[in-house]
Amino acid sequence: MAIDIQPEKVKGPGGREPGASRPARPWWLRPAIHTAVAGAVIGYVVGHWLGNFLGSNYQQLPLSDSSDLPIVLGYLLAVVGWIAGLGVFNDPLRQMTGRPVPVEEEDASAAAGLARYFRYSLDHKVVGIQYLVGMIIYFCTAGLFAMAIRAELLSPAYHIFSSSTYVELVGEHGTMMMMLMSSLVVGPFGNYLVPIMIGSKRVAFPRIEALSFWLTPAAFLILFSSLMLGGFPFGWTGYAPLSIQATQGADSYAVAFGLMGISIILAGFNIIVTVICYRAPGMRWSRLPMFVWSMLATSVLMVLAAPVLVGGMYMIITDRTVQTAFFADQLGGSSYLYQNLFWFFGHPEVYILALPGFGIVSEIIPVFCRKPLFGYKTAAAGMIGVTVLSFFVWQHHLFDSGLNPDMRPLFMLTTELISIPTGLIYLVAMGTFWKAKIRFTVPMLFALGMYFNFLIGGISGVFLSDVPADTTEHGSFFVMAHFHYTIMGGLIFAFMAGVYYWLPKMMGIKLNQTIGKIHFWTMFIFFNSTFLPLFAVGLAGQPRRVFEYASNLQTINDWVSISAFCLGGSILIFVINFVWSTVIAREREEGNPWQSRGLEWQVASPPPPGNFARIPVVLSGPYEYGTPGAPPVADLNPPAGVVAAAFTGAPTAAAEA
Amino acid sequence: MTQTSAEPAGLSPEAEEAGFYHEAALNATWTGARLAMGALSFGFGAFVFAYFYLRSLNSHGRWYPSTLTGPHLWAGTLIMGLIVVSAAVQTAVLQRIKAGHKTAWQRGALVALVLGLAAVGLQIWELLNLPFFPGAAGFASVFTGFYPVYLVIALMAMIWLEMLIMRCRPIAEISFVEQPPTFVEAFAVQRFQAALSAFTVVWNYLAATAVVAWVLFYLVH
Amino acid sequence: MSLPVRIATLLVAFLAVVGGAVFILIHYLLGGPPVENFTAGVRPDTGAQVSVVMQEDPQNTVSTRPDWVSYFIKSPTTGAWVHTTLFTVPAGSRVNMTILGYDGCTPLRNPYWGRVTGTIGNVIRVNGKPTSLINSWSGCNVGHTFSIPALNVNVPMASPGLTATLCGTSPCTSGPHKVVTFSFMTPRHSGDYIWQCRVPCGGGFLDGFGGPMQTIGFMTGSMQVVA
Amino acid sequence: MSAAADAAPPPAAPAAPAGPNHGLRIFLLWLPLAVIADLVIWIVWGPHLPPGTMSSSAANQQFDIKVMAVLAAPVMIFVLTYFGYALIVWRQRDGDTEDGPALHGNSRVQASWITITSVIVLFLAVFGTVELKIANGAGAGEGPSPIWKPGGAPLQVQVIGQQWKFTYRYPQFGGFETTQLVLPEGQWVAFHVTSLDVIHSFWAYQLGVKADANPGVDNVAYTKPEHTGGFVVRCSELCGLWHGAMFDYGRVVSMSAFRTWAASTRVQLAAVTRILPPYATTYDPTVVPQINKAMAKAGIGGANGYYYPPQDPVQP
Repeated sequence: MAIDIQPEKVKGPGGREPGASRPARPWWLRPAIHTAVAGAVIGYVVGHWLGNFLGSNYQQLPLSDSSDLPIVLGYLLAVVGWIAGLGVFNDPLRQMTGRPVPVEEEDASAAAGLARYFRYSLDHKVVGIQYLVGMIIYFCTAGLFAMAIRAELLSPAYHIFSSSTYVELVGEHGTMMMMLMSSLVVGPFGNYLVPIMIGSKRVAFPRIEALSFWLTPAAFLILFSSLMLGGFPFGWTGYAPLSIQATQGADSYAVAFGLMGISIILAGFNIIVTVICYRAPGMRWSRLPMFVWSMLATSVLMVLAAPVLVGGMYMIITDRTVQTAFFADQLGGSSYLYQNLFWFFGHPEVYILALPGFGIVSEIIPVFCRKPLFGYKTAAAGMIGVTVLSFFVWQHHLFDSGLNPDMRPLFMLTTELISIPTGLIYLVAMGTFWKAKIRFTVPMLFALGMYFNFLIGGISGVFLSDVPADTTEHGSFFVMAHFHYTIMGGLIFAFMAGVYYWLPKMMGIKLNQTIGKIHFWTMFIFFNSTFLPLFAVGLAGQPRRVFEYASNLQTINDWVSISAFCLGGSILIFVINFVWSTVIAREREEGNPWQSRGLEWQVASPPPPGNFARIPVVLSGPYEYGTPGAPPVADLNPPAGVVAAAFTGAPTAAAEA
Repeated sequence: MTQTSAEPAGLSPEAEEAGFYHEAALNATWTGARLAMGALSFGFGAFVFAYFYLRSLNSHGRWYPSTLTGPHLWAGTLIMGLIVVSAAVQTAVLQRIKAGHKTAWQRGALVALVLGLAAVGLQIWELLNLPFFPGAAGFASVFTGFYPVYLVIALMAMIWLEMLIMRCRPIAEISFVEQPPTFVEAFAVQRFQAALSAFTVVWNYLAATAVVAWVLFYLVH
Repeated sequence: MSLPVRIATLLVAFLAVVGGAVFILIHYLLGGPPVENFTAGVRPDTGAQVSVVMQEDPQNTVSTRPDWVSYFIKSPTTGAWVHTTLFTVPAGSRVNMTILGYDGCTPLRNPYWGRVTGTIGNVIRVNGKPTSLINSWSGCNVGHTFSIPALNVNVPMASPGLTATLCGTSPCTSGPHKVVTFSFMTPRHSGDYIWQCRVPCGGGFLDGFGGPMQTIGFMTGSMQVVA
Repeated sequence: MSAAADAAPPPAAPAAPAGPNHGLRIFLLWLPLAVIADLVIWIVWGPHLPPGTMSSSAANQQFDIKVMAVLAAPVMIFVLTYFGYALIVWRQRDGDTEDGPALHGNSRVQASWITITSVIVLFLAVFGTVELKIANGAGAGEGPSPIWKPGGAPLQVQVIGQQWKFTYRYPQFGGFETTQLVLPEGQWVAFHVTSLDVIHSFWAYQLGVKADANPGVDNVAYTKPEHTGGFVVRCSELCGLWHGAMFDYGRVVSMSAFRTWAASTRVQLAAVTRILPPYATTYDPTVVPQINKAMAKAGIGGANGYYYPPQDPVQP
């Protein structure tokens, strides 16, 4: 993607520290994506050999191509080689050997032009763009798998793909969407916008942030490579005896998902610390934009839930390679252990996917209603409530599994309780609409679409929380329709709202609004026309992930399939609009096209290096629309001494070690 | 940035910002260490959950069959002891560097590093010489699953300690006694100190984890 | 970058993406083993007979999975052994199956599948001896099953003895094996009838090994009935 | 910030003197729609909601779905009415670039919203629990020690999942195993669902029974078939390649027909029943004493034959 949106980086006046200067190397020796690829290839070969070598000394391993150790070690060392090739280890190695570490702003990776997007860049704005393009690519890839699934479901009898390919497609689609889309908003918008929204010139841990991005292509490619190993036949959930029984495609699944777990831990870690520690003077918790609240809540879920996923994936790998027996009941393990670990991550995961959507729409509606956000504290409380409750609902995925029947009323209660904080998000929206002056811009349309879709998704979720009703609905297309309404209808619509709203900010480029409206209406209509009938399909008894279904459901399945293709066409309209506007037309957008009070809109588009000329001092909340006499959101050029007064110790006072 | 600390009142905008982000970085180190411990707790929690879950299920009576030879108590105790002593030494010499004695910390930290690496090495040896097969029982699985993870995290902590030792070297001993004359030096010292206290917290946390794991895996199973 | 350069880059990227997608689609998603056609010259629904000969090997050295247990079908036209599990038969006719069982034994996870069903007379012949039930748990005598669930066909696949030295290269031409023959009638309407083995094939795995059992071309496939 | 705003006079209160009473209008729009929707759901749609009334648990699920639909419809219609009204009435008019009124919140509205949603949620939780209890677990798998169970002696039917077929054992009739699922009418049935390999899920759609088949687990679900007829059994947990083809058809017949069927099937399958392992709630297919003995005698070890690794102390 040809996106050079920033003027050439101005070198710092002081230049490089004398000790940190390095002789300029030819471009092909400088760490970038090509050295990463080379490192990955070398790593894979070494790991594969090592696996075979270790395996040959280990009597219990099947010594043949059905052995998993070479594959897993190959993948792991390929990842190490990949990030080593990117230069991730350079600074730590310098530190270990006592050599000076270059100041990150002046690092060679901050080079200008397109090349910086293919490097381990420490600039949060570069990482944001990398994430944005990456996420759109991942989303479209996984979306193509969905098209293939629906193509197969056109007929209950005739098969386009063989059933093994079909099961592979289902697994690839589900896993790719669930694991990679967890960073869909935190990655691009979180990394790019959160520092600007809180008035910071930088993030807390730029290396961790950049690493979190560079793990995503590795995870994506590893998951994709599963097709070469025969795929994996167990969907995105990877329930244990099946994932232990399956072939090496399952190794790709476990390594990729575990890797992505690490990536989202790192991404969330950086966001949390940045929000806590790097807020500008005057950016009190009560002035934090709703989007930042949602990023914070999402990041907490990421940092705390994903380690459990990494643990679960690790156990799958050890069960498959060194023959532990975590999930084998004959040897003292239990398949329920996996289900518990997976869903302890898996349910927070679905809120990792939902909360950013709440954040984006809550951020956008006050701008286009020209009113303050109704019940700011309520909205923040709603997000915190969802965050906390989401750790206590995981067993509702296991209502039929035979696990802990005595706990069912409890999990039924906690699951239903979560609709209270979710309802607050609707209260906030409805209050904001009251007597508003609603402007139907493209971002606003997508935000409205999100509210409409998530309403259906949320209410169908209440049906699923009731154990008797869930008995019929669980594992059927009803569930499938439900979570597509919350994730696709919620998150993806909100993401689109965010793209149309913030792309002018991030790239300084206008997206075509007419095509945007066509995109919205096609996507909204075909989304509903795809997934609404699936509730009926599910209630009529069609289980998920089947490739043969009752012949009397063919008409409705065909309807759904054709709608799904049209939905895919609508996404294609978006891609064309995106590529056309950013690569070909490149119509400049510099000001504040939405007349937003958000702090991010008070600086140039795209923001200059360092975001702000001076650390801004925040004077009021971001949603003070229609408030006569409201102070501007921030003083971008504060008088001397104001910033100094904002931190406890003047730089002379020694901080306690 | 060559202003001296003698002019705190009329800070230039650059110095103001440098000071602001310096303090933010110190806070970030503190916050990050706590957050990392939270994430690690959930990661270890997966294994603790597995431990208690499989133990309570005792599927096919094979959580810890009577015929299973447990891991070597001496090895586990030694590994745990090395880590705890390493953490204790490091914590003790932290007080020395706070009191201004850089070399005392350097020596103690080196000891802590060697002890920690010894624990890591011994742990690798133990895993390569287990008296049971990884899939022999639920206990055996959790044991062989948990310790490699712990091992990697402990190794990373030791790499961190080594970095701190290297970072400490160029700092003048006097800087730990009194405020250095320039911001650049003062910031370097304070960031080092912040990183050191963050490391201490994390390493003590890992030592506590080692004790808990030792109790679970060697004493009570 | 100038506009023509951007457009050219875009075109190259677009072609690369489309090319990659097409390659993956054709190479990984639409590929599959060949289909052996047993319908040539046979009119459906006449009660005519077709003969299908297959062998079941302990390995498949002609594939990328050399240690996977696998079926081969004897091509009706060339007589060569083909690495596939897909074949077509005419509707409403009698299929005479001959399966050469070269693979060693694995006890059925559910001994119920030692019972012969769905064949004509509910009987099979193992080396010529009529059999309708094999106790796979009493000795090493069964390797797999040949089952067509939709036709209720279930045939335990007899296996050479425990101590036999199994044939080592596929397709097997010599080595200890058992010959299982049986017949069944195909339905009168066309359709895709999957067939499978009811044991996750592969000893030494607690939950069985899902590889060959779940890969078309090895231990599962489909029988297309052509009306 | 919002503390001050909350204390301000509630601007969303009905009937600001100049403008129309938006709250009343929305209410009047909502009320008939909600009433009509609920009546349609309860009277017209309700009796046809899945999964039907073929068994006690199915009827119970249909009732639950009906009740929740009746509760959900007004909520949904309220939100949609409000949104529709807002988008039409409060849209920006041409040439109007003013901002809207600065409403930061309204503590009365917020408190009532939270109260109403809490009441609905708590009602649903209590309702679900009661329904779960009176329907004896509502047809969901309750694990090896069910806490909601019918009295008397239900018919025991074991459901064994294996890739990719369910088989059924009738322990009260000599423990024969068959691929046919036949149940008597008007008799409580206890399904003991287990698996021999991976996780399956036994879903008898019209009976409203769904229970996961876990290896090594006896998952019990209860239902009482109320009408004779056929029903579909599907696997509803992805279990590998032919998951989609893992279905069959069961029958509910009269008690006497069931007895006849059971007796004749028992005789017919006597030969195969003899070689089956004795009826148990779970099976370990890796323990086949004769085979393991035979393999050990032949010197086959490790990955080639043993189910358990040779170091394993419990290896027979």
